[in-house]
Amino acid sequence: MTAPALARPYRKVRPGLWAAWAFLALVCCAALFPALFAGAPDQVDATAVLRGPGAGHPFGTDQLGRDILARVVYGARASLFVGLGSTLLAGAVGSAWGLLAALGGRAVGEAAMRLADILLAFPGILTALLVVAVLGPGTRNATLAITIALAPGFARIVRVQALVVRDSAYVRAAINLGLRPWRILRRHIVPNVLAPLLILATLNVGTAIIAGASLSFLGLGPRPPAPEWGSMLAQARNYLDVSWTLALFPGAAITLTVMSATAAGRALQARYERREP
Amino acid sequence: MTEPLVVVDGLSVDFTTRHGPVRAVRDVSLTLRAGECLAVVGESGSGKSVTARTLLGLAGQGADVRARTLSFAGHDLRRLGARQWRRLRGRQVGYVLQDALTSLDPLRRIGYEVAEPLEVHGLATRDDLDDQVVGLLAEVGIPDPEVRLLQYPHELSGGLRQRALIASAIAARPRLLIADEPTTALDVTVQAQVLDVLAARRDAGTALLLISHDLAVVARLADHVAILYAGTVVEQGPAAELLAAPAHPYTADLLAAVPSVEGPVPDLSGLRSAPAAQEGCPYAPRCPLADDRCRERLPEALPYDTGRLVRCWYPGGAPASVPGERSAVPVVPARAEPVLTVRGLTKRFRSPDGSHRTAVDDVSFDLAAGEALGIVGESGSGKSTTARIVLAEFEPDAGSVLLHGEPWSGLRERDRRARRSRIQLVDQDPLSSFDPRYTVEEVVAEALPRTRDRGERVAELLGQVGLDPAILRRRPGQLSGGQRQRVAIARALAPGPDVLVCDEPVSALDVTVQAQILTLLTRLRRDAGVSLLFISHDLGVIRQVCDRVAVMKDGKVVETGQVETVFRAPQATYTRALLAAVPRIGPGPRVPARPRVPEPVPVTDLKGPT
Amino acid sequence: MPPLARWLARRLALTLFVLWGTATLAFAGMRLVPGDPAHVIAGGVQANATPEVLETIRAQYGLHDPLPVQYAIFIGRLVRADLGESYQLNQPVSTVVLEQLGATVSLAAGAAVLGFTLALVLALLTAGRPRAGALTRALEFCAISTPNFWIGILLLGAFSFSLNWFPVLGEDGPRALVLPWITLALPIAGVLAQITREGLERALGQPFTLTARSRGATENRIRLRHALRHAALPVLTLSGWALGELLAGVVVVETVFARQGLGQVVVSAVNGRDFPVVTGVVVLAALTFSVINTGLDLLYRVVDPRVRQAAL
Amino acid sequence: TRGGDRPATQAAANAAGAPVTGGTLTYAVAGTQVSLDPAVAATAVTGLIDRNIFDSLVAQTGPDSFGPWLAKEWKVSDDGKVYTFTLREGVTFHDGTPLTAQAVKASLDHVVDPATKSAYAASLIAPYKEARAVSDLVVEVTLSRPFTPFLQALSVPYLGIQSPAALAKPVAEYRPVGTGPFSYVSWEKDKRVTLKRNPGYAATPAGASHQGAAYLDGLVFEFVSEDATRYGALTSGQVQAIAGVPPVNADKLKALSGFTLDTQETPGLNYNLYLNQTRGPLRDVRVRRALSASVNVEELIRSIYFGHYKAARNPLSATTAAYDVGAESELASYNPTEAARLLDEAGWKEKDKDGYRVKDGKRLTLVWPFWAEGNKDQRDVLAEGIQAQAKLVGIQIDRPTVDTGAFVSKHLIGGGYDLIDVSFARPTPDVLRFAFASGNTYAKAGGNVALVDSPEIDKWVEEAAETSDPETARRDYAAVQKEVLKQAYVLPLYTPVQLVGLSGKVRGVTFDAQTYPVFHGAWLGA
Ligand SMILES: Nc1ncnc2c1ncn2[C@@H]1O[C@H](COP(=O)(O)OP(=O)(O)OP(=O)(O)O)[C@@H](O)[C@H]1O
Ligand SMILES: Nc1ncnc2c1ncn2[C@@H]1O[C@H](COP(=O)(O)OP(=O)(O)OP(=O)(O)O)[C@@H](O)[C@H]1O
Ligand SMILES: [Mg+2]
Ligand SMILES: [Mg+2]
Ligand code: NI
Repeated sequence: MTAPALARPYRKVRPGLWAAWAFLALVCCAALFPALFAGAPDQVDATAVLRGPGAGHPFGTDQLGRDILARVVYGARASLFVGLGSTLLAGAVGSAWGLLAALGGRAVGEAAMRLADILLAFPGILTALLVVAVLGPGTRNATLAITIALAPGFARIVRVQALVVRDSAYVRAAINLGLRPWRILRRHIVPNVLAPLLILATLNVGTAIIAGASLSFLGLGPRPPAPEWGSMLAQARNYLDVSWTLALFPGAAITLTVMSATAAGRALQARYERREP
Repeated sequence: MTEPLVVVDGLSVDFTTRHGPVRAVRDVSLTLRAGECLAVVGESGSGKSVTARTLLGLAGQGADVRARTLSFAGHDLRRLGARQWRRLRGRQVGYVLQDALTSLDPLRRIGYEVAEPLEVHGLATRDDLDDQVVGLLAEVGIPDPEVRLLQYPHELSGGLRQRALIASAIAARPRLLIADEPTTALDVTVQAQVLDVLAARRDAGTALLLISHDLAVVARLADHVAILYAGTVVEQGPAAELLAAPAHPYTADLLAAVPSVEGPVPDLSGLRSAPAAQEGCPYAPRCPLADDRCRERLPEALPYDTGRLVRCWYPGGAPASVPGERSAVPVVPARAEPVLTVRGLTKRFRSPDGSHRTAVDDVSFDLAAGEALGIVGESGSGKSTTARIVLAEFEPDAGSVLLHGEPWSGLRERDRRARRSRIQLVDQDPLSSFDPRYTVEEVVAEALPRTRDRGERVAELLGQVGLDPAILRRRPGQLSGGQRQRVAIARALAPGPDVLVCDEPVSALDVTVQAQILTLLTRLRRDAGVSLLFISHDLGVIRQVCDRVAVMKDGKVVETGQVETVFRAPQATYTRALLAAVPRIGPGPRVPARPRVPEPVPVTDLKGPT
Repeated sequence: MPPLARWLARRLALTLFVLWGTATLAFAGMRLVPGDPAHVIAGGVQANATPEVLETIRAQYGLHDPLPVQYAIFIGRLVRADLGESYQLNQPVSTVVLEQLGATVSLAAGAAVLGFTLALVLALLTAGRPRAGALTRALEFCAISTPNFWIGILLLGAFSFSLNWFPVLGEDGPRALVLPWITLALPIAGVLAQITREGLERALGQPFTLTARSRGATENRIRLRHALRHAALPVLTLSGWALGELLAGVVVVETVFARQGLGQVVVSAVNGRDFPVVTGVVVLAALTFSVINTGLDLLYRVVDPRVRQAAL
Repeated sequence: TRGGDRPATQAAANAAGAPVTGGTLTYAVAGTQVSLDPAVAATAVTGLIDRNIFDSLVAQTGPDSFGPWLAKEWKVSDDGKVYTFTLREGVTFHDGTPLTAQAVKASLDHVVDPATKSAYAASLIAPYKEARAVSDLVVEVTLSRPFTPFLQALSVPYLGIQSPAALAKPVAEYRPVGTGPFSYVSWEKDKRVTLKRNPGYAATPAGASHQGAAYLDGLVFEFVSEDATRYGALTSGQVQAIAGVPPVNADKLKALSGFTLDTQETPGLNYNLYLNQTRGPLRDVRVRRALSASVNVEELIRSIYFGHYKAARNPLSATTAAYDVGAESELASYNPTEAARLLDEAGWKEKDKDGYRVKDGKRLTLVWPFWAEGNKDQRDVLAEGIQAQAKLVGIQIDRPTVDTGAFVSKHLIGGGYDLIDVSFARPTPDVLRFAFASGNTYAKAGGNVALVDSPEIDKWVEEAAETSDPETARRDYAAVQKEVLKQAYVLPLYTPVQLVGLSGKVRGVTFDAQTYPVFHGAWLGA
């Protein structure tokens, strides 16, 4: 009666996933309590410029003799702020937008989706660039810019999901039971739309972190001396020939964080999908 | 007798999975000769498909195949290399996968799919390929083969798709044809045609391995039958004898559970369901005869009667299920007020091409309190649409629905809401009608008013539908099909409805489970006094539950009347054709291939099976 | 084919609408910015233009007109495909864009080809083969998670500065394009490879694959003739996104490799508030994107017969 | 005044062997340009390129001396308002037009014509009133007031003499046509400008190391804004010379065999930080001096520029005429204790939780706008160092990023800043007037970004600009230097240096008074 269940290859619990969670936790701690991990990120030491890793400076020092470890640690905050902040905002805005488009009547829905079409008509970074152009650079504005770039995508997905849920058999069943629309919206539609969205959002944190770093690499994000991985890389470019640690550590921090966030998101997704029949 | 083409002896197949090993097939032995048909019958998950796929070397990933003998035309299949297997597949053994909907590549034209075995085995030149494919399509009774060749699977009806799949399987003229559930999900008339095509192959000398969960289907074609239960062949032997006098209790139950359109309606309240045992006889938990010996040790396959083998300590000991006359079905007092009055319902839908098609056309009927009205009809005849209008999921284009004599259709949803609880639905696919985040308890509780004793009510309802309260905390995804349907029924009963609309409630279930659900519905009707609007494409099922029946075709009701009257003396030609096509498990010789019947499937019918 | 024609007409309408929308948003955005564009036009900081010069400029560029008038003029020009004149470069925007288009297209197109090919080859080789897949999976994951400017910096440091294999600088010749191509291609190749592999594996687990196997088809035949088409569907769906990422990557990669191109134009225009250039590039990007997406959708309809009769 | 001493330093002192004719030299420069018309564009790159295309009327031959070039001699009227130039005979433009008095007049009129939208050149000759062709080869320029720096202005490429025929063409068809050693071939926007030798060149400026046509067949200016890339392009042999060798790589380049590094200190105003004395805490001279004393400029410059840039102690570069060594005694140089004391004294006693000083509940915060496009030479890094050091004494420095429009209108014109950083290369002490005279605020097209409003300074710079007595001028300029340091209107940072990287094959490159490399005498050796 059913198609032969060609079972998927058996997946082991991967230690990599644990490492990802651990690293994420570490990054979060660094963002919250940087002082636990390193000294001041802006302490200039003209006598120890561009040192390689060594005692006192495990990651070496930068062009002003600042401790790279400290800057990487303190940089976590900006990156997470941009990554998490824009994802959360975009998730919230996108959900409201998508739900409105799906359930808010024809005219509203059309208008909402066409606006999304416009914003999705060109790459996200370009949208973000434009927004930064209007608002000016900085951490907060970069976050807003990425939010605006991400939100229409979320809106579209939420809308599709909301339509699926709206037409699903279980919402039909709930209507049949005579439940009130508001209750159906609250108890069935919103939770079933948001659950997959949350996972999608987790997967998007990495994208947002990269986008944030790209913006500051282009000089449109947080400004030095505030430590930020993207702008550290931008400066490191001038010293490629002289000091490898300068480019290595912030870059590795981005990659590892994004990798961990994505791995965690995928693990959540896999769990969610497995829970589904 | 000729040399056997296929010899399987002591075949076991285990799978390694995340949840540990699965013993899909245990110690199965079969033989099959050219020109013969061996039917393998069993419920879902009994290992039918795995057995069949083993003969193609396609048991699946992580399969551990062991056998004392596994030979095809004298070749030891256990020693074949990948290349030799490929030469066997399609060329020597044709395989018709179950579910034609997904077994044809949806992105390729039918012609390509049919031609693939020819191409792979170099049996056709580029020039005559098309001719051969056209010939094959014609051979399996597909009209306009030149047109069909260029169509895609989704453009074909279920019956045509199934036949195309058969055409592909027989393209290279294999000596063995394996048909895995070739008629499941097809309407009875289409089903009959497909069986005819297979019969023709068998008569042409091809060995046929027919897999089914439906004994009635098997009865038409099989020379031999093997009954599979939990991976074990519990009984096998010549079809006629085996079906006439089942020796294994499982076979007996299986036979009894098949709803039939004639003869007495059996009382199935004694059927039990329980998971197969891992130790001893797998059927022991469900067997009325089981004792400690059964629970401890699985017997060897013992000869029984002439040429039969049975794996039972008490072969032939099963009590032939007592045919209780229709006493279970309450008879409705004639003067009962109609609960539901349906008058002149009409509903049109827009097709993607912009044209309109009438799904329901001037349908009228009454449903009295406590009555069960069945609606039958082939796929696409408008049964579900009617049900959904009755449920006020959408408005009819014309006509009206009255509930207790008061308007029900044509209202604002707000005005209807308070009376929503009067009509409830039980669907074919209960799983999708449960919020995936809800537990069984929450699903049922949602249907109840928010009172203090809600928890007790939930437990009570579950007891009423025969469910263990232990499943309260589970999610529907973790339940079996039968359990899910019981939860759905419990939820439908929760608000204390007057009418229960059942849209194909059992068509996705194994016969024994189906029988249990049908018994349950009958009992509920008696106990709770609800009326049933019961939709099914299976005439036997209708007969088991309903008092009256309405036969639908192309959106119209072509005939209504008391079930017994209609089935004994059908008036409409369509009803007669429908009844004639129903496969029967009768005594007597196997049916020879019938002359091909004219194609009833209109070319424009693009709808697949539900 | 009327349905197709109708579909195309709807797409065209949508494209025009999107173009209008992007242009309007860009207009609104750039006008929301504080700061007087006259200074930019006059030549920026060093110019230190006198009030008279500024006045001339304002008059010349219509900066005194009320916003609705400016907007009407702007849209009117746009309809005639006139993007106006750059504030900073004293050149028509179309000239600026066209001059740089070649460099950007060769960068993006090469990277797209490289990325898609890489993804396809990797996926075909490793789909359904967990052992072979493990390493590539890990590498893809790395590529996905790494911002491409860092990849660029690392490649530049290693292959140009240290090993001297590729020129550090150069507008001409494919040798100078190798590293930028790789930089751009790696992240999208990572994503696409994963999607392709997933699609292949899903297709390989479908009953029709089993049917094909039961006919004696070889593994290669099954992968190339059956599964690949199915894997192509999600890839097509994602291609629009991937190409968008690519174009976005161009902005960054051109900066890293100090290449000229539209990315540089847009970054400096954004920085310099060169409104006509920003608008021009944005409208161009929206147009390109709409065309690409329409093309992809058409392709989708070619690959998947099931959507052909479905409406837009 | 006339001078005769050898102006330009001879690069590639090892220019052994006889010059070879032929070959094309590619010079990678930072930044790009918007116009090739020197009268329009203000960028250094335009000046650099146009120097090879255009000759000037006079050549600057020393900090304060000028020699003949296209003008073979000149006279200044007693009131200093009328300049009469006699042109060389026989000079023709690249398009064949002969150099005449009319051509000079056309060129100068072109510069001041508002339609030209001159970004810089016009401001150099602000007192220009008119020019008159006295005869074919004699031109008379009248100024509205005496203006000593006029000759120097005329010597820069932005006031190069252009072919009147070329200027008569519509703007869209503009091609730079001059009389210089190279003529224009093509300009690929944002990529490169290609020039070729002017075989008939004879109008060499005073003090040129080489006479007659250039050795090089072609000269290509490649635009590469990325420091590291430009450097890589030189070392990998893709180009023969680059401007702006990143200081971090300079030592390595020197050590590399086959390459040479040429260092030129730029005259004019150093790279200075100007303190807006009209706003907020910086109105108080004690706070200004405290800020100045809080920054260890020496150490920062040494570590960021690896000793290749010199820390400045005077707003003027040491190579500028009238540079006053003694002025630096007035500088509030690095002394954190003193800085703290001054701040205490000024009332900024308390510190908040972040360690910044507060007065009346307000934090001691200074706004220093960051205009990204103007950033070069790792000045952003230097600023980070300054921020870090100011923080140590409790001064917060904010660096909001601003775009060009906002930078000009809100900050430069609107005065919405506390600190601003500028360098200004021009080999004349008159830059002091440009930078500190009250009438020269940015809004009035000047460079007084500290918004100094001091009658004394005004008096000194005016006198110096108008006097014909060099000694008076010197004294006045020295007074200005002392005063601005004493008042801490300005915090000198470093003297910009042209670090030109050359492949060993390149010989004979010289530098003019502006420290632009001159390729007239350059040639490619083996
Ligand atoms: N590739 C596989 N990996 C793991 N378990 C498998 C695999 N294929 C089949 N099984 C298991 O083997 C058992 C027998 O499966 P099979 O498909 O043969 O049942 P069936 O009798 O054909 O049932 P149905 O009527 O539902 O098709 C089932 O429990 C199934 O879950
Ligand atoms: N929402 C809809 N839009 C368009 N056509 C529809 C819609 N619902 C049903 N139809 C069409 O109406 C006809 C009747 O459908 P309906 O589902 O009522 O048939 P059915 O008798 O229940 O068939 P089955 O046995 O396959 O469930 C079919 O041809 C179907 O394609
Ligand atoms: Mg099966
Ligand atoms: Mg139906
Ligand atoms: Ni040095």
